[in-house]
Amino acid sequence: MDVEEAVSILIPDHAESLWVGGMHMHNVPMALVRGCIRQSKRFETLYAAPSASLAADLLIGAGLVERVVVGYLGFEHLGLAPAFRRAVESGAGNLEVVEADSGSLTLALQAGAWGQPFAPLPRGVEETSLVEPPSPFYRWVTDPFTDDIFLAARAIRPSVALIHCQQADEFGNGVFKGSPFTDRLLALASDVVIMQVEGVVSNNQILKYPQQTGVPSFRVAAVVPVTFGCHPTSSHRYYNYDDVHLRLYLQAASTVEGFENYLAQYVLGPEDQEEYMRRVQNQDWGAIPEGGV
Amino acid sequence: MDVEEAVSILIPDHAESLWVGGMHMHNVPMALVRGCIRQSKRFETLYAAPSASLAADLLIGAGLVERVVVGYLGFEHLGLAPAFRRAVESGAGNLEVVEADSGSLTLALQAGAWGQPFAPLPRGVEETSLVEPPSPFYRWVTDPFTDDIFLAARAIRPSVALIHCQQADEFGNGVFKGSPFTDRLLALASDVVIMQVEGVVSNNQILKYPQQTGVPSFRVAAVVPVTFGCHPTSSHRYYNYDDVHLRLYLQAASTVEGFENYLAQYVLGPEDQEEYMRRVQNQDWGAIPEGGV
Amino acid sequence: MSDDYKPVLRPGSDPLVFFKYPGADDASAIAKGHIMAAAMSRALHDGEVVVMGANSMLPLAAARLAQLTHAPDLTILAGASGGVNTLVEPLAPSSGDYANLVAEAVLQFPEVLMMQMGGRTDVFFAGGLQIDRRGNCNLATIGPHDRPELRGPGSAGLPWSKASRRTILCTTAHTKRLFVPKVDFVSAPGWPDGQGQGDGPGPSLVVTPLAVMDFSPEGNMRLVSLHLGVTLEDVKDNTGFTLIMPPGEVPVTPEPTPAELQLMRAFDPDGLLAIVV
Amino acid sequence: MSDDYKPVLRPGSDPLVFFKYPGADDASAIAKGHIMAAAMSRALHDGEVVVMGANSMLPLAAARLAQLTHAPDLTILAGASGGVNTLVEPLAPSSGDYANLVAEAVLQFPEVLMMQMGGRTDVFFAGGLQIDRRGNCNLATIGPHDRPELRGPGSAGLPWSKASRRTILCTTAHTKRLFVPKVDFVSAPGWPDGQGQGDGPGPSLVVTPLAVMDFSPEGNMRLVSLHLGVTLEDVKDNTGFTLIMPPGEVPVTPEPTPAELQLMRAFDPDGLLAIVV
Repeated sequence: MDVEEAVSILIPDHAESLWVGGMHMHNVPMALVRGCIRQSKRFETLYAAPSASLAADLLIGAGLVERVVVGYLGFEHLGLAPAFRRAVESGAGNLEVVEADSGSLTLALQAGAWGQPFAPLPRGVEETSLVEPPSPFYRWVTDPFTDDIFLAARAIRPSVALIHCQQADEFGNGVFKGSPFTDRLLALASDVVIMQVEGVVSNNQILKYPQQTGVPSFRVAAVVPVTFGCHPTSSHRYYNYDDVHLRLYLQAASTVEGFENYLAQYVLGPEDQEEYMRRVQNQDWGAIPEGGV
Repeated sequence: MDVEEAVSILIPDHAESLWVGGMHMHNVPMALVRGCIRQSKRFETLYAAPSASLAADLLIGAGLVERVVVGYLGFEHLGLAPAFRRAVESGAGNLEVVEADSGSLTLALQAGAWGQPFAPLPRGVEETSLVEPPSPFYRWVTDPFTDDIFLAARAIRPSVALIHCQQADEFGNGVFKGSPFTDRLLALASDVVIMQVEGVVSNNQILKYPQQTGVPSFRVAAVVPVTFGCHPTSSHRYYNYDDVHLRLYLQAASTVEGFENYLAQYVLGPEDQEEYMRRVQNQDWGAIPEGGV
Repeated sequence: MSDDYKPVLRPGSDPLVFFKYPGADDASAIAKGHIMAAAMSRALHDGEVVVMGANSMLPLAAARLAQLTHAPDLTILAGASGGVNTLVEPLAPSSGDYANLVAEAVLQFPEVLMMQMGGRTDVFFAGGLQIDRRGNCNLATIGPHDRPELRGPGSAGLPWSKASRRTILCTTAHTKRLFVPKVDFVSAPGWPDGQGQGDGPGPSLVVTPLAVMDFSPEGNMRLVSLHLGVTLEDVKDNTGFTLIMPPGEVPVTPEPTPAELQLMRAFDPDGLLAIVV
Repeated sequence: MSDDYKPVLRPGSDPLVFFKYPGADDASAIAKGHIMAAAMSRALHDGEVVVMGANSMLPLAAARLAQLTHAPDLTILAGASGGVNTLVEPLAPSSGDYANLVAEAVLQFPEVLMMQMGGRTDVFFAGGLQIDRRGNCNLATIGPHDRPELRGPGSAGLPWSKASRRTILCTTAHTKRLFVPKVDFVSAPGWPDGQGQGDGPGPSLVVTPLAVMDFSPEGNMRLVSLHLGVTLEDVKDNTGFTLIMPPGEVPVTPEPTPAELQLMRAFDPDGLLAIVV
């Protein structure tokens, strides 16, 4: 299945929730994310965890997210998330921010996968500002064995998960050639899983090394092969992140106009990945800023 | 470290709780279990889950277990657990049985690993006899997000875990050549982890394939190399279970005298694994019963 | 130390040696195991996800047969081993056997439970020491729970049966001791009062060495067909409660087709299906 | 498609190109990055388990240096990538870099959190947009939370800092904007009233481009040493609250030994430690 088809068939125009795989600037299925933006898919809730970056920032900047639950949304050593910043600091667009943390969000995802109603949390969040004033993400629960009270997070079963594996067979048995990050759990927990891959391998290859299968096919609704599909983030063992392009994005997106230009040039403009990569490679190097963020 | 040393140094004479790795008649670190029995280590609580077999039955038969929390304790197609049966059906030995299930026990173990106080359970146990009359294992908890009530299990952090990996380096980076069963989680959750292995590989070998490391060394207190150490259970890819010996055990252990004879012959008698294997190989084949259990 | 898989420790050992009986060597015969596997196979639909636990040689054979015939997109989660879509090369008696890892993926066992308890499977296979007319299964204790006459292995994954869309019960015996009016302990819940087949998750099929049964809309066990050579009396004499009868004459359970038999013999070269019952 | 790792997509790209400044090429100089990594390295003990999250190049260098010198049995959990005991070959700027998987094991990220939150680590590394005198860290928002002046990335794994026996705070800047009297939002809790160094889990060390600090028994940040060439005035002028002063003259942070420098340069062939601050 190609990007447009997978996004069109498998993601409703107004989906309940989205969780994008990968972490920081690694293994993020960007071709699928750009496809969602091209098709104006709206998401009631976006989970930005354990560490979201470009995918979340683009979706928020494009106005396709109503509520973001934040564990971490930034660009690590490269800087903060410009569209997210602007949405929150300006208040424009009415983005609802639910302040949370990456540990609780991951536990909530795991609870969702098991069919548990909620996840009691270890001690930790009590001493932070996350519960004062209370975030809707956390509630107190009484341990029925000790009568002590603990914080808890509601279980999460994302209605849509986008993940990246370096390889998969045509059925969706996916292989992480590098880190699995949180994406095996994500695939086990979510209702609809779309898997973007760099290359398709034979089922025989999968059967040879079943212990290396990171995502079993029965959890995967579609396999979407896209070469350099994670660009400008990395695909472990295939290519590193493109810091030049990321830097270009961070600078461009620091203004509304720059963000819209970026969107037109690299997301809405290119009708497919080939055209996207052509534009990336023809990028105006003179326009690349010298300084940091 | 050898079996006697690891058991002697790392396991207190009266330990709080024990969870033995492997599943059914596979990957059970029997040499370590026999070592525990030889040294008369007592365990306040034994977790028999997800599927316990010979290790649990021997420990119970030897009178070293005060309380057993049962998910599954049997021999699959080979039959029921004779020493466990006798202890419960006769009431001799005052074995306390806590009736539970393998799913809740595994969730409880996972909760322990995360530092969660308890694990709320999906719907399921409500309709069973496990909660009527109430088992101390389950309690009702109110979901703070919906006010619905759910059953819950208290988190488990075993004080001692015995596991088997086919290979490990000297530091305890262990590799499962076949199924990991529940043993990666078990190693992450438990206070003291003793790892029995078939063979020791170099740290370089581990560094070559880090994705294949099933148990990271920082969770492992001791690596104990024992050839054929899982006998009579299997070690995936090294040897299958010895159904002849298991059948011998099941028949012998069906009486107190037979169990004591087995213990003397195969557990207390042999001072080490070499002597144990000699006795196994010199086993009187004429004594092997023809029928089933 | 070699990495080669040594299927048995020494020549005298054979995983199923003590199950062996004369009929095992008769390759031409259609055994109960074949009939049962084929019957369960036909109850599985393409695209479904099935999960099984301990002692599941027959369900595993059924699921693999379904994959090889009408349900190529069936997913098999072979519990204990964690093998996903094992090729069953060959069929092995223990659910945790390494043979089950000739597969597309290997789940950690907690992940198998996660998929089952989290409701990501369609069919769960169960059994028990006792099964009653409502489809309740008991794998824990017979007699008073505090001092039972028979201490079974425990409830294992049975309490989560209704997290799957339906449950198929499979037993290698059909006796009054096993099919009782009411189980002494509920490990897997059957149909509660007022519910029955069609009312959401619950037991949907029972396959034994004598017959195939399902449940009425009122939730009582109902005879569907008798295996070849089995009489209605055989079933009645060996069932501890009154089964609901189908209208008209009770049909014979369809025998495996020659193609099905050939497939089963191909993934079961040791003939275990011929001797398991 | 080749499996070879392509470290950069095209020749013009370099993960740290925009950090580069003239000093990066001077291999003989001891840079702030070296001093900071060495200072943190000495605070790690043999046998400990350390865990780190985003933006942890300096902590990773410190931990690897400790392993290569006085703490061979230190365990490094390199968050994001999940690498356990990465050889740091070479040091990379992103915590999720594939370079961190030249390691002894790879944990799924949920397992890294499990070990951290489950209390199986000794040292956690943290930082923030703001750090205050009690060691509270803020990675969420500056200004009113509902309409902040600066929206940061979020609290990430910081709320679980006290699940580790102690926390080391590391920053690549030392300014009044960062070191504030009181954080606007607590992502990682510092010392509550009435507690301080020695009272169980909490922040134990602060390492910045200017100085090393710890906390008093009352839980207030205390100057330990000044890096070479840094004056007390530099620190005071760039700290938004009054630091507790050590008795007598403030010592100079020990510089890395030649052996330590050689080791750092060996696992950091690109000289990132020379340019990170």
